[in-house]
Parts: sequence; C-alpha cells; structure tokens
Amino acid sequence: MAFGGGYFKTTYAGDLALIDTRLRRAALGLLVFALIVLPRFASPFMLDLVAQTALAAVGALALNLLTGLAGQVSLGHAGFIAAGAFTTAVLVEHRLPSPLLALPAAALVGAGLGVIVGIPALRLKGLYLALGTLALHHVVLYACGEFQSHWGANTGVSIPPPRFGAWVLKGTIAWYYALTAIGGLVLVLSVNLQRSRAGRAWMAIRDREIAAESVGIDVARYKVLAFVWSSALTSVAGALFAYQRAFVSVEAFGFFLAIEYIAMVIIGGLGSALGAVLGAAFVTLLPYGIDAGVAALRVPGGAEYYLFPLKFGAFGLLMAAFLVFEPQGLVGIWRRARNWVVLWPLRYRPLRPAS
Amino acid sequence: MARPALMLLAALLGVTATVTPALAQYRIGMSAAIAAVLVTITLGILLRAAIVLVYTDRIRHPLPLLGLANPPRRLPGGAVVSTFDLLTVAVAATLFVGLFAFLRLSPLGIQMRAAGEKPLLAAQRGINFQLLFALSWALAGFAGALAGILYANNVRLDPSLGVLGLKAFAVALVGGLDSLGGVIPGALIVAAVEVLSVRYGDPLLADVSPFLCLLAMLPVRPWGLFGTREELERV
Amino acid sequence: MVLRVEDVTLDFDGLRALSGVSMSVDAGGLAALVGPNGAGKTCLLNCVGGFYAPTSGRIVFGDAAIQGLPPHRIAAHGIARTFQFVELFRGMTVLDNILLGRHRHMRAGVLAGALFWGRSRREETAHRRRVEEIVEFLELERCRKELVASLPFGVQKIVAIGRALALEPKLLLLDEPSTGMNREEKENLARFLLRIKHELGMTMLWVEHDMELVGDLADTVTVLDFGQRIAAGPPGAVLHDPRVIEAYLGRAASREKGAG
Amino acid sequence: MIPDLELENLEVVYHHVATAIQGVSLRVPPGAIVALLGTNGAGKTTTLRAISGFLGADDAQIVGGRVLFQGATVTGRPPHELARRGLVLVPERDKVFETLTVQENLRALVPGARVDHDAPRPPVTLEQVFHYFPALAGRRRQLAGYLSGGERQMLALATALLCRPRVLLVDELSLGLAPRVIESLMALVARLRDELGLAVLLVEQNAGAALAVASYGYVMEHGRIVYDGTVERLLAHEDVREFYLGMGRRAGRRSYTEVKQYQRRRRWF
Repeated sequence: MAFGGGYFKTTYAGDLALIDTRLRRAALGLLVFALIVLPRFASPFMLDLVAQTALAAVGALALNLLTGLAGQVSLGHAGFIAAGAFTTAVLVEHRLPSPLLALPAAALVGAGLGVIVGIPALRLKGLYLALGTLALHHVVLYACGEFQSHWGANTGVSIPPPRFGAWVLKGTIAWYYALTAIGGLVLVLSVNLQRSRAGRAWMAIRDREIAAESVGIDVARYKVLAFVWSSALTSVAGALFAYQRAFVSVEAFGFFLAIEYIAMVIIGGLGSALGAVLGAAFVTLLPYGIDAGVAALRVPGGAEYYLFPLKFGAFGLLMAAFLVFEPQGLVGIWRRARNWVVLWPLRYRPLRPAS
Repeated sequence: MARPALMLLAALLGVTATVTPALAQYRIGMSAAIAAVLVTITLGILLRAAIVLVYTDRIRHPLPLLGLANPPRRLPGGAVVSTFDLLTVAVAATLFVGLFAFLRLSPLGIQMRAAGEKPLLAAQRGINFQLLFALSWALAGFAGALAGILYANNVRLDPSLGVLGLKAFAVALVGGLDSLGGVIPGALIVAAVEVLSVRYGDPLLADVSPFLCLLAMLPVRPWGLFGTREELERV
Repeated sequence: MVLRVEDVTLDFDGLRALSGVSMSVDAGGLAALVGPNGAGKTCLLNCVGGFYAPTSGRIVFGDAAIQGLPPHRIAAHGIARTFQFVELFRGMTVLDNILLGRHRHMRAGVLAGALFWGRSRREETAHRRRVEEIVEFLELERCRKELVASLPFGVQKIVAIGRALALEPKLLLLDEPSTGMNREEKENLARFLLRIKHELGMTMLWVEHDMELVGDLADTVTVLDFGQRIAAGPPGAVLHDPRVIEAYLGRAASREKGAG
Repeated sequence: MIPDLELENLEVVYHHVATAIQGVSLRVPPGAIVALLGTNGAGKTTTLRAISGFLGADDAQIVGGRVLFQGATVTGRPPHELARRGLVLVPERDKVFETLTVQENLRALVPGARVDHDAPRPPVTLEQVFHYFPALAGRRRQLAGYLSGGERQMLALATALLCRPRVLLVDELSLGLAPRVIESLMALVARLRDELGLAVLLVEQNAGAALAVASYGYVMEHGRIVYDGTVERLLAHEDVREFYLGMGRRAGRRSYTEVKQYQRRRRWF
C-alpha cells in the first residue's frame, strides 16, 4: 500500500497475489471455517439472515460492478431483479421449474435488458442515465404486473423448490450453504475483475472517458459490456430470490428496493467489493436491528403501526448521515481504522523523502 | 407511544431532510448530478416517513375540510375544467416567468448559476454557496409544495403523492434539463401521452407513460428536446 | 514521413479554429508546435488524436488516412498522446494507469479476468513486466503503487508519458508536457524526451510553450497563429523570424534570445 | 508594521493521514509582491488553499499553526468569508464560470452591498476593470468558456479585483500561457500593486518571471520553507540560480541538451 515499509516481493506473481501474508491467510481460513460450522450453533433465524445478506450481496456486487467500477449509475437495478424473478415465474407457469433452465434464462433476459439500457447509455451521462434506468425499472415492473394479472394470479406466483436431479434444495441450512457459497464466489470474481484488463478498462471509463479512449479502449463496447454483465448477474440473483422465497409478486420489487440496492453500494463504499458486501449486510440487517430495538424498549401496544415509517425514516437518516459524513462509506471507516493501527503511535503519515 | 415523541422524531426527520442537501452536495465524491439525485431520494424518504408518523397514511380530500369548492368552469371553445385546474395553469405560468427573470437577470440568480457551476470558485469570490444551495433547494421545494397543494386540492391527498415527483423528473428531462423554456413543451408532451394512454390504453399503462416518453426520447436526443447539446469535453 | 497533415480546417459553431493547416513530421523526429494561446495547437493535436473530426482536409499516418476516426481506432494505428492537464485515471495507482496503456496489447475478456487463472494470469504477469520497464525508464519506482491523485502535478505528467509509452506507439503526441514544471523538472523531462527519441526511436509531435526547451531540443518548429501556419523550419531560423516574435514571443523574450 | 498576511507554523493534513505541509511560516507586508517558489508537490498550492480556506470536498485540515490576516487570526475560516474580508485567491485552474458570459462573471460580484464599506480598501468599479483589462470589454457578451487562456487569466484577475482585495493570492499566473502574455500579465500585477496598493503572494513555477516583479521570495520544498530572502539574495544563491533559473556556474543559460543523466542534489541548509 502507500506506506513506506512492508513486505517485499521478489516475483510479479507474488505481487499479484490477493492474500499475501500469513496473517491474512489465517484470518481468511478462520472466516471460512466459522461460516462452515455456523449452522451447528446459530438459530435458523440467524442462518436465514446470513443467507439473505449473501443474496443481497450478489445484487450489490453486480451493481457495484456497474456503478462503482464502470461509473454508470443505475437506479433501476430492482427492475433487473424483478426480471430475473419473473423469468423464473414464467417458466414455472409453463411447467419448466428446473433451475438448470431458469438460471441461464434469467441471465439471458438480464443480459438482453442490459443491452436495451446499455445502448442509450452510450450517449447518456450522470443524471440522464440515472433517470433513464429508473424509467426502465418502471417499465419492467409494468410488464411484470401485466404478466401477473394476465395469469390470473393477482397476488403472485408460487415457485417450487429447485430440484437438481433427485436432490432438492430445501430448508434453511441448505439455503444458507448454497447462498453463502454463491455470494463468496461472486465476491472472488468481482475482486479478480478489479485487477484484470476488463475491470481496469471500466475504472478508466469511470475516471476519465476521454483518456480511456486515448489509450485505445473502445468505450462504447465496454459500457455495454458493463451493463450486460451487471444486469445478467442481477437477474440471476433475482431468480435465486424467487426460488428462496418460493413466491414471486410484483409488489416486492418496487422503487424502494431499487433505492435499497443503490444504498448498499453507497453505504458500503462505492467501487469496493468489500464495501458492497458490508453495505448489503448493513441494509439487510438494519430493519431487524430496529425491530430488536423496539422490542427491547418494550414500547406499549400500537407501536407496530409506527414500525414501518420508523424503519423508513431510520433508513433515510442513515443514508443522509453517510452522504454527509462518510462519503467513502463503511469501507472508508474500515480504512481509517486500519491507518490508525498501522500508523500508531503517529497520527499522520510523514512526508515522503525527496524523489 | 406518546404522540409528542413521534412529533419530535418527525421534526428531526424533517430537519435532516432540509439540511442534508446543502451539506451533502459538495462533500460527496461523485458527480454533483448523482449526488443531487441521491440526496433528493433521501429527502423524499425522510419526509415521507415524517408525514406518515404524524398524519398516518390515510387518503384524504382536503377541499371540503377547508370549506372550499372546486366548481367546473366552461372555457371558450367548450372545454370544461375545474377551477383548480385553471389555478394550476396560472401558478405554473407565474412561477415560470418569475424563475426565468430571477435566474437570468438578478445578481442573486447569476450567483446561483455561478455556484452551481463551480462551488469552490464561487466561495473564493465571496459567494456563500452553501446558503445559495440551501436557497435553490428551498425554491425547488417551494415549487414542489405548490404543485402538491394544488394537486391535493384538485384530486386527493395521500402520502404516495411523491410519485408525482418522478413524473416531474421525466418532464424536466424531456424538455431539457438546462432549459427553463423546455419545461412547458416537455410537460405538455408528457401530459398528452398520459391522457391518450388513459383514453386508448389502460390506466396502468398511463402510470408508466411518462417513463416511456423518457425512454423514447433518450436515445434520440439525450440532452432533451430544448436542452443544449453537451459540448465535447475540453482536453 | 510518418505523419502528414494536409490542408486541415476545423470549425466550431461558426468559429474557425484551424484554417488550411499543413505540416508533416519525419520519422524519428521531434517536431514542436508552438503559438499563442488559442492559436489552435491543441485543436490540431485533437484532430490527429481523433477527438475532433476536421471539417475538411486530410491527415495521413503512414499510408492510412486517419481523419475522423474515433480515438480508440487511432490508438490502434499506433498513435498515443498525453494531455495538457494530464487526464490520468485519478482513482487508480501509477501501475494500473500504465497497465491501461497496455490494454490494446492484452486479450483477456470479462470472464477470463473474473476467473484470473491460467492464461489471463500469465498475461497479467507478462505485461506487468513491460510496465516495470517503463517505470524504470521514467524513474517512477518510488511511486509505482501510489494513487495518481496523491502525486504532485509534475510527477503526474511523467506518469502520463509513461501511460502513452506503454501503448508502444509509432507516434507520440505531447500536449504541453512541461506546463507547471520548474527548471529542474524540465531538465528531467528534457532527458526523458531525448532518451525516448534516441533509445526508443519514437517520432514525437510536441506542443510547447517553453521556448528554451523548444530551441534546445526540437528538430523542427511549426508556429500557428489564429489557426494558420505562420512559420515552419528548424528552431534557429523560426524563433528569430520577426513575425513569430511579433505574434508570440514578445520583445523581452526575443531580447533574451539575442543575448543568449 | 503589521504584515497584511502572515503564516505561523502552518500544518496541513489530507484525508486525515497524509501530511502535506509541515510548519510553514511566511509574511506578506502591505504593498509588497512576495514570490513563493518550489518544486512540484512541495505544497505551494496546498499553502494557498489553506490560507484561502478549505472546503469539505478537499478532505483536508489545518492541524497546527495560524493564519493571520491584518493581525486577526483567520485560520480555517470558510473561503467566502475570507474573500469578503479582502483575502482573494486567483486559482490555478477552474478560475472562471464557463457557462456564464463575461459580463455575468463580473456582475455576479459587482453589487457592493455584500462587501463592508468601512474597510480601508480601494473600491473597484467595472469601469476600472475594463480600464485594466481592455480586452475583456470587447468580449462582454461572450461565454467565458470560449475565452483563450490569456483572456481567462485576465477575467480571473478581474473578478478577483472586484472583490476589493487587500491581499491577492495568485496561483501559477503563467501556467500554460504564451511568453508574451506572461510578460504583460506580470507587468499588470506590478501595476495593480502600485495603483491599488495591494499586497500580492505570487506562487510560480516560472521563477524568472516571478522574481522579475517580486521584492521578496520564499523557496518551499517537501512541505517546508527551506530558504528565503530578498530577490537580490535569492538571485545570488547558487542553488536558486541552478535549480530554478537554469543558470550554469558560468555566466549565461545552460542548454537543456547538456542535462546530466542522474538526479542532482541540492543543499539548502
């Protein structure tokens, strides 16, 4: 990092390694071990929370790929989630409930929608793009709503548990392992992307489009690619969401969900994979935290009525607090803490010697 | 729970909602436009929570409560519109002319445009840009609130009225974000499409029609019908 | 002749930025382009680099006419450039910035990059080696893992040259590389420019305001004023041309020249 | 005499961790032009920004020392307040409002109501501005974004003048300008000092141009002032001559083709 001393590498491969010290390797091993043995100790409710967080992290990582890396703001990611979920629902309605069909189909639908937004995005910037994606979200929801009422299932569509041959993915613990593994895999893939050619090209476009062109990056191609990959991944998350909840209804994918996803990447810290995961955990767990807080305070009856606006308001307050006080998000706090430890007992990094 | 506590909480939400924009807009590391969108949404979330806390989310019709009437008027040419419809048009026109004059001619308006372009330079020239940002948010809030009042009296009052704001985004973009003059044709087009899709389509379609307008316009003229085309970046 | 600009005219909203400019750059040469602010130097560079499409005229690079091509296609032809205000990728490290210069020479796609195994990993290592050569060439070892945004402007300008060199171009366009440098840094820059010319054999088209640098280093000088070429030739002759002194250098500068 | 501007041991830190300047002290007496020279990254621009007030977006803090303006401590005051008091910065980049016309750029500031009238400062009128910068008068209706580099610098100076400065902080006046333009702008700064009685702190890479008009100079390296003195003393210093003016040991300018193939060392202390 930017500190003077530290570890010296003798090969480029060594310098490229993600986990480069014994301490980090040990910490990672411990974390994986803890996640594996967790079901022996935790309640099903806790496991479900972890699983939900992992699923949200997949969506947040996908959005981070688009917004954090490539710099293309999307307010319509709930639309892609809805598209994935409803792709599954449509297949189920056509008696094709196999996840081996539904997941690739969701990815394809997502990729297609990605192209549909990606191509106008070539000429759009900032505000226009954000609102364009928001518009797409509304249109996708309209289409989903039409489908829902068309099939006569006004409340929603039930989804059977995913079946892989003879084995059925069912129960809290199974879902916990499946979703945590998927979340971990997507995290590793996103981290890798950031240190390879395509990820660098996206970051270049984010930082300075004109300079990106000057080094020979086909900006148009890479922008569309970012939309396609991000929305395909998000749609797969949507399909998983449908299977896990076993139910799909258009009400679940409203404007607020889109805001939740953008909040995840912002509260977590834009452009950082770790941030996306932290943000996903934060936003997913927040409502339960408030529930627990209300329960602990033993407020008199009738309080449930106010719970929804309370959650809403707390969410807004936290968003505002992060926007104002910590634009770097949770990852910024983490970096500061790390700097504090590394620099201790000094407070500031000294000026570098003459170069 | 005690009602005063809720009121206090609502007040806290409201204050945060009004202070956030001015503070957040220049701190955030992203482009100003994105920061503005996020801040607007946050603000919406906060205000909505505050409103539900205080007033609950029942739908109301304020007009009879205020003891006002909204009689229909016959226009020359035979069309019939409500009084508040006429009032809305009049208010919109006044607001439009007033804003135009303010931003083009008054020193404060010029300072506002200056601070919008380069907050730091404005500060270095003795302009308190945070005050100006707060003022511009207040102006926007005032105009939005006027729209809300007129709509609530004319149609109904409920907390999900905020969706109107999303339509306003569509209008602003179709007209061209940097063109005050584009607002009127933009609004006319969006409204016409909405009315026509109620008439010939279904009401659900009408709800998304502003967004369809937006999506149709963006690939063709991304800078809006009357906006200025973004110049090539200087290098 | 590596680059030929033939009768290029460029209009913006009725404003004529370039009118009928012609010039050529010989292989291996260091050609300077000078002139007052707003004379159209950067516009000409932008036409060659593909950021502006000339209203009329031709730009020939090697055997190919390149006017009006998009910038990334021009980069693929072997033209790299630096910018007046560096335009680096501020949120990335020096290494990543220079690695981006290798983009055109690399192959890995999105999926290969996400997996980061086998071929894409070997490719990354191989190009990292090339980047280290550039880091060493430009003496940037100390800051290779620093974020570009935290570096002083003068160092950023050198990083920008490094990013352009990583493209392994045949022609390097430099837009006021010495702006914001003091004498000492300019001497370093001069050293790098001479080494690029002699050791890498690259052809350079160089927009510059510092007449001492131009006088000492350039092989040929072209002077623009109000979008027109007013003089061209070896620096010794051009910088004493009365018209150039009148339009650009001013009296004091020419006195200095006379004395030195 | 109280200096118009004085820095006492100023220390600035970026992003809560990175030290940018450590213990800078300097004085700008009334009516003087003081030059601040230094290599890139020495902290010159940071010093100017620290004087004229940081914004939250910079993520920088003054963690030690004081800024005194006409005897009063103004450390960490917001930029607009400092500008109104008469401490006005002409920044290095982003110095005009490009989407406004020249006239609007000037008019955004003209109404004197916001500036306190009792301050012993020269009133500056639009006529005066056009008198100093006749080139701007002809371009009143043009968008500032279309101005050339020299004209932009003039407009930046003009809007700074309209803030009725006591002390003018100028960051890289000569950046990217033609030799002829630099010459005339430097002469203009000297003229403003003479006619309006301004004090000027001139931050420059172009040491030759700055020392031609300044009376006193500071040399800054690695966040510290390493050498200071009258212009005569600076011009006599061997290292200033070698590293900032490019003079060889012998008389006359050293050619760039004679550069050494290694980094040279300098010896300030």
